[in-house]
Amino acid sequence: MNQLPQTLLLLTLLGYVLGVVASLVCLRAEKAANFCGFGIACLAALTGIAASITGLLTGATTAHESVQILPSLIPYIRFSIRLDPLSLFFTLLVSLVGLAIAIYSLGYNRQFFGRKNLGVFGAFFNSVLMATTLVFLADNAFFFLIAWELMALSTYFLVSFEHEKEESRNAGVLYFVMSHIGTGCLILGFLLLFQASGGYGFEGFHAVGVTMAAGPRNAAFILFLVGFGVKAGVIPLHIWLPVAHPAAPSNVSAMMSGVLIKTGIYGLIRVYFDFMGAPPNWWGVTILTIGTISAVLGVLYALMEHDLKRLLAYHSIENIGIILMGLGAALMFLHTGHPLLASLALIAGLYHTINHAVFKALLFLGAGAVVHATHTRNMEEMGGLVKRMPQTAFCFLVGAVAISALPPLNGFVSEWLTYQSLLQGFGTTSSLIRLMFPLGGAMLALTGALAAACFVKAYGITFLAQPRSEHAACAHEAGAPEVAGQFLLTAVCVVLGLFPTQFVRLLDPVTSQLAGFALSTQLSQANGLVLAGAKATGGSVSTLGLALMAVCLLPVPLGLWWVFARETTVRRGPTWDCGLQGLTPRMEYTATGFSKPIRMIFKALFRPRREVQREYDFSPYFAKNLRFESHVEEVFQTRIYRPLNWLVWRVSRRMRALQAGSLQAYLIYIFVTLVLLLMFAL
Amino acid sequence: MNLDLTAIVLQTVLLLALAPLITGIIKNWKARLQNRRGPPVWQPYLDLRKFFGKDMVISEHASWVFSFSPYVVFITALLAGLLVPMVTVQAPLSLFGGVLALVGLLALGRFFLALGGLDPASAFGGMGSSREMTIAAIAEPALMLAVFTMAIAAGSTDISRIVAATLGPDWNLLSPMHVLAFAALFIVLLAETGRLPVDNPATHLELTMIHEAMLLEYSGRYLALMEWGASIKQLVLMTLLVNVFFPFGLAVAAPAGLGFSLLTYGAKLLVVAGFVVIVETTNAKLRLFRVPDLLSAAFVLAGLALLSTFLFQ
Amino acid sequence: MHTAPTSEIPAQLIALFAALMLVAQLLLAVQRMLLTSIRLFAIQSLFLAGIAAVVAYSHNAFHVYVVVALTLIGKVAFLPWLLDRQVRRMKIIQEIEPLVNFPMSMLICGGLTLLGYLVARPFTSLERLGNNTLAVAITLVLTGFFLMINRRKAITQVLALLTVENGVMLAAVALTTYGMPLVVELGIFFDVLVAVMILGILVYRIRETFASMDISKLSQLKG
Amino acid sequence: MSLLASLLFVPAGAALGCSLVRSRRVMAVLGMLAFGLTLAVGVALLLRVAADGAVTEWSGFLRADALSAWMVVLISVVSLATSVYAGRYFQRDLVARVVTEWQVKEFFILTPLFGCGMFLAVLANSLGVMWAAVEATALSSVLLVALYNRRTSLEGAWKYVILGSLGLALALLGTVFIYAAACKGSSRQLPSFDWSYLVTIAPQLDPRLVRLAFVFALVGYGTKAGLAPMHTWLPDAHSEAPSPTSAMLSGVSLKIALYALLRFHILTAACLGPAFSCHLLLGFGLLSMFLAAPFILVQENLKRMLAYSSLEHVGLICVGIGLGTPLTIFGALLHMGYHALTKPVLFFAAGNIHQSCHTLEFRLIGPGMVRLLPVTVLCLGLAAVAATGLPPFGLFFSELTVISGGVAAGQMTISVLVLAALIACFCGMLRQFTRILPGEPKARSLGDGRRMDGVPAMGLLLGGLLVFSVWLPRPVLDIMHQAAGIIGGEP
Repeated sequence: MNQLPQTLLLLTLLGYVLGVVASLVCLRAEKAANFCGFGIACLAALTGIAASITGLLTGATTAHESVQILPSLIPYIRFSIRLDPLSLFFTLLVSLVGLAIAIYSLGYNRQFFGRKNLGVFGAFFNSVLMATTLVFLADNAFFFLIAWELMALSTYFLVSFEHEKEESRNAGVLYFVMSHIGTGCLILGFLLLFQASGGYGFEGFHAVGVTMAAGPRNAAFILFLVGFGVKAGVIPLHIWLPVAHPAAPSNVSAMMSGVLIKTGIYGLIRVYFDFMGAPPNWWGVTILTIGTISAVLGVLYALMEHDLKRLLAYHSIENIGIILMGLGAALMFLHTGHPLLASLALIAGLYHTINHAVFKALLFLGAGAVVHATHTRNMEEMGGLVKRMPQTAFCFLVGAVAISALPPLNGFVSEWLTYQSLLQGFGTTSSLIRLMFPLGGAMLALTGALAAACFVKAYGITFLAQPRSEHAACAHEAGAPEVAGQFLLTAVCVVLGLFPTQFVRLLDPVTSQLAGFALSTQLSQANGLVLAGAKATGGSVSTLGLALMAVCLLPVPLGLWWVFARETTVRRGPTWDCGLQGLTPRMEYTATGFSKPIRMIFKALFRPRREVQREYDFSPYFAKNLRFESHVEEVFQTRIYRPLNWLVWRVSRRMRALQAGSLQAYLIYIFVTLVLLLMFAL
Repeated sequence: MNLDLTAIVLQTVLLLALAPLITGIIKNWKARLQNRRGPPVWQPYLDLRKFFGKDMVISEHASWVFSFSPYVVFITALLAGLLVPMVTVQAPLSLFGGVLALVGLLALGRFFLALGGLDPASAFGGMGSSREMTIAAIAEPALMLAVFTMAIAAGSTDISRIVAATLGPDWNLLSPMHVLAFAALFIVLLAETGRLPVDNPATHLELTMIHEAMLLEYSGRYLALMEWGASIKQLVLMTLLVNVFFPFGLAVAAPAGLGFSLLTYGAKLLVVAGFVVIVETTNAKLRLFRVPDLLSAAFVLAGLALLSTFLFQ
Repeated sequence: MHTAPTSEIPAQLIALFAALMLVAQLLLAVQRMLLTSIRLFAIQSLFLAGIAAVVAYSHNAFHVYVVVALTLIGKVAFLPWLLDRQVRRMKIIQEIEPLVNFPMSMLICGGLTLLGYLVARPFTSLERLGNNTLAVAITLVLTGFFLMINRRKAITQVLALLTVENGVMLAAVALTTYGMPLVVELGIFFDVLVAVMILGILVYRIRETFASMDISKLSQLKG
Repeated sequence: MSLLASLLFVPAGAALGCSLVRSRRVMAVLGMLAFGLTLAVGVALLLRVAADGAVTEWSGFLRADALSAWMVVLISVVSLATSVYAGRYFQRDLVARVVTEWQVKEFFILTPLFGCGMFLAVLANSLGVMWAAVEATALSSVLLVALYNRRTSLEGAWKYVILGSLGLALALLGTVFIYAAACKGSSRQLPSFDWSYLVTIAPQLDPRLVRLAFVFALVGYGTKAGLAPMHTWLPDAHSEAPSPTSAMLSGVSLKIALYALLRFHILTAACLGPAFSCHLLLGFGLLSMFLAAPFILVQENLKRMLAYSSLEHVGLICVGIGLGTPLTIFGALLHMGYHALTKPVLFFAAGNIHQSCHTLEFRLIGPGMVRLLPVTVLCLGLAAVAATGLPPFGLFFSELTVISGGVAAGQMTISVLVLAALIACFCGMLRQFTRILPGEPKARSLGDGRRMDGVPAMGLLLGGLLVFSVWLPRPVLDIMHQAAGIIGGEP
């Protein structure tokens, strides 16, 4: 039918390939490499946006067409892409975020001049974009896995791009190992589907789950949950995430946190809603539970961080949890046969997916600028940056408000939709299960409030008050491209926040493909000004209206000012210092101190270890100097992964004894094998 | 549903006018219960007037965030107020958002309040913000759960609809759901409005104060806006409490019975204020790390309320 | 039509020689002196040649005579001479110190013989020449294997390897109509020859570099 | 001159020539020419076999069916790359005074003989001759392993030769049993020992004898092919041999032994039905894969680690054949090819590192190789990515083909095990390579980092790998399908 999206998409992929080639061609000339590699990436991403939007608007049919892009080589492989709404939606996501990041990188990479090889960087950046796009578009499990592994591989190289640092190397290894284990699960899952459908084509997989026996079906469910869960960073499979995201260069972190972990979400949606058929109840329950746990624990661990990028990484875990809550609810509705509510929940999940992509990328870009300016990731050594890097500070503030799910920005909208679907889910079943919905909602509220607390801390300690270190004191605003990239995402945040009804229209084909309902008309009231729940009476919200109303109310305080306080003056003075000789940065409230109440309240979870060393001459009340350390250990790290790792090493070292170097021993192995075979095999 | 401009204006005025009075009344009654004469009930108006007249001293470390916060706090409180039905069942802005939007708006205000506390680089501000955000965080689930209980019963998150549902024929005051949810919300109210036993609005002792600590660096009209915003928020929460659980007397149609509804509304507010006063005078302030116990009690109450909707039907 | 000539003289001769080969093998297993064991190997090969000769005679097949000749030249004369020379030239201490003491190794050899017979039992029907030759062959292979494990010195391992070879050749003669095609026989023969030479070279180099032939010293490559 | 014979005579002639001339450059060129020629012949042979079935010469003494043709091509490619690499390699060694002129000459004489032996092994029709040829390869490679004449290299060589020739003795016994089984049916005159004949009469053979024969052949050739637990010589020999030899050992020599085993497997399957031999192959293959993983993880020596990875790949090939469906066998053959293209590159790069750092111990090599030897590390990295089974390289396809073939055959558990082993090996390799390749090097420079050591050879192989990963010519596919048919027991 419509060739336009197709051709545009092929152009996009071609563009990424071109980017790889170009950056490799100008390997020696780093400026040229930077310009070519990321410039081309920008263009390709733009094409991708155009392609996906046109596709979603015009080709709003669930019938996908599949396009062969390479001749097939080996049985079962077909290098074909599909253009169905879900793929197009996620392509939109990757292109949008990719565009902003590419623009940002044009400036950000200047710090690498003379130090690193930007040609390689650009090549891998483009290949990640290409591989991710292919993951979203692949129409064949084999092809999907190829793209998936390519993505993991390029990401590995990007994570350990600054490989002089031990940290980056280890982070890369951890990431790749976890990702590969996940891939193993995916392969097995696809093999199960392959067993049922007899092929690797996605069109063959469609609703194949209903034909499968319960055992393999549930096995496939769990395998996919683990496989995609690792990539998405679901607790308890998340350990690579807070290690790998900070270690990478910030534009890469933005890429990973914004886009790459969404491939996991894409996979889950694709498999559970497209392939698996009507789900049993416990699937949805599992997903909802896991989502809730991830959300709450993610934000709690984030609160404990004073490494800015690690904090953001933990927030990614939290947001993935929120997305999963939407998906889980949708699955439960599909089970109880409420496709309409299922579509609502799905919309909530997808909406939050793109929201998180946008504001998390924005935050990481801001963090990148800050880290570059202050030469540290430790918030305790930042501060006062709002004066020194105002634009970055503004964008970061917008991102913070958005991620804390505060009106009128996009985070609030998607969480509002999630609340709506949860609340209306209460009526769908009469079993005790339905208590999960409001409880999940309560946990979501807790998450939101904690996130707000966390970002008050992050923003306040990083950008406000006095600079806490020399570097912070003499920090400078990032260059034009960086700021441009951030402002682009900021604008998207605002638009997604203020015009939800218009955006929901893009989701219509997706929901009608996966859950059988197109809701945008139901969801938009008062000709698009107001976003309503699935039921007309279910409640409604209008971020735009609230924003306008706030503007209308602005005259009240201003008027009061004009009436009463016209002739008052404003004086700049020192902060009240209890009569000391001025406040020094050391007297400011620290990030650790800020999160202490939470740490104390959730002591059982964090198990904080604190070491205090005092030195005093005469009285314990006048310490000469005092050293305070406080560590929080992740329970999964200490309880699961470390022992496992230890076990593997132990066993391997033991096994080396087999190859102890004695020829006699080797002869005995062969001898015993022979004798055993003679005795039993005959 | 079109927007009724007069209603918006009237309710705004009502909010602005009534909020300081409630604060004053509570102060006055507390004093009387403690055998002091106490300030007159209109004292807050005088304070506000005076604050507005004063020159401002702004910390040299503070940035634009510091000056921006008071407006946000004030306006979000007002907006939130426009989402709750005060004297009519139909809240003027109910189309623009239900109880979720209300909670969100209050959270937005709190967010900037806390930032404003951190901005001047004083340790008190940071401490205040930290505690404020912590308490809010643990109060949130209880609040939401209680609200959900009502919302589920009404099948809507729109407060006007909830009120209408409770106002409906099958309304009985003493259904366990109502009682439990009310108790939960009341505790949350104490926490959110910085009342004893969570926070002591009257103290300026560094180590105990929460809300005041954040305002320490504010002066002049900013302080006025902050105080006013705080009292509006308190009024809004009280209104939510009384009108959701005891909606009788609310005017269904705009002009008719406004007077009566106004009277009943005032009476209900006074009762709640009395409750608050009694609680404040009979309780000592809790240690910060005991507050979670209180709020988790609220959470449990709300959970029970939810369970009761599930059991008794 | 051809049937297993169990009652004929050649068959009995073959059985006898095979038994003697086995005896030689067992003697090798308990032999302390290096030079003696080399001679024992020569004797064993001699019996092998004898068997081949009997086969050749009873079937008057020409190419088996070639095999006989090769065995005589190679395994009876040349290889023992070679090893002998090497041993003398390198002045190896005569004492062989096995890993397992002699009673024990006797016991194990007995067990292996039993296993050999068990394995060979089903095939007695299709042996053309004499009973249990196959059993002896398999036993030779297994015990030779055990000898390799049991010896420490490089030379003795070579020797054990050669006895294994003998076992294989015995099987070849015993089981097949009369030996394998000539080209194969030649190939095998020259391979064995070259193998022993190369082993000799290696033994020499090892001797040079390690100043010893105790291969338990060859244990640096681990893991 | 006829195809098959030329395959034997060309390398032999090269060996002769090398023994006559004294200039090193001439010897290197001779080697390259010889194997270049054999590669051409091999391709011609492949085309012909793909077109019209098996080719026989010398009244059926030499016979090449699809399987042989495939092996011939692999041998030629690896040997060609080796001889391309060897010239400069030994030049550097001579400069470093690690080897003497005579040892280099020894290498250049023995390597063509090695190749010649392998050609004979795959071309010989008679099982006995095949055995003799395999033994010949073993013997010719022993001296190559011992070339450096260090204590350790002597040790490695000794273990190699003892275990190898012992194994081959057992294999010979197996061969004898097969022949005996053949004799039983026929009358007094000597029956033919040709595989092509045996496979026709296989159904009439005495099953018990064939069973016994396969057991001995499995243990015997399995030792040479490095199947666990008979693999113990493998890391020693591979790590101690000069890198070109390691490349040939790991790249093809293992597969030659495997090929010999396959011939027995086909006969056994034809006689007893596939179950018996397939199950044994499966068992040994899985054991090898699982044994390789921990050793890779805790390995301290680069080339030993590579050897263990070869163990893993051989295991995978065995599993693929043991699963016994056309698809899995096809995957296994494909895997043979890709592995033959990949592993030599790894060994060449390891050789460069060895010559630059004078050690193979990871902790002594230390991090930052990418700074010191960028070109080498680039090739090493690409080959490592391929060897760990990641796209876009072919081993990913072949591994996945084997696994999914297993599932299609209803062997879910096998596939799961294979996958687990592959993942484990991947993790080990990743960790080990991350130890040396990236990072900031210790304060030492290895002279000119931009040196192009061995790039022609590695480029040749990597180029081939990349090309054939995305595009397999029709004849090659045909050959592999035919070979799969042969192994699968189709007439």
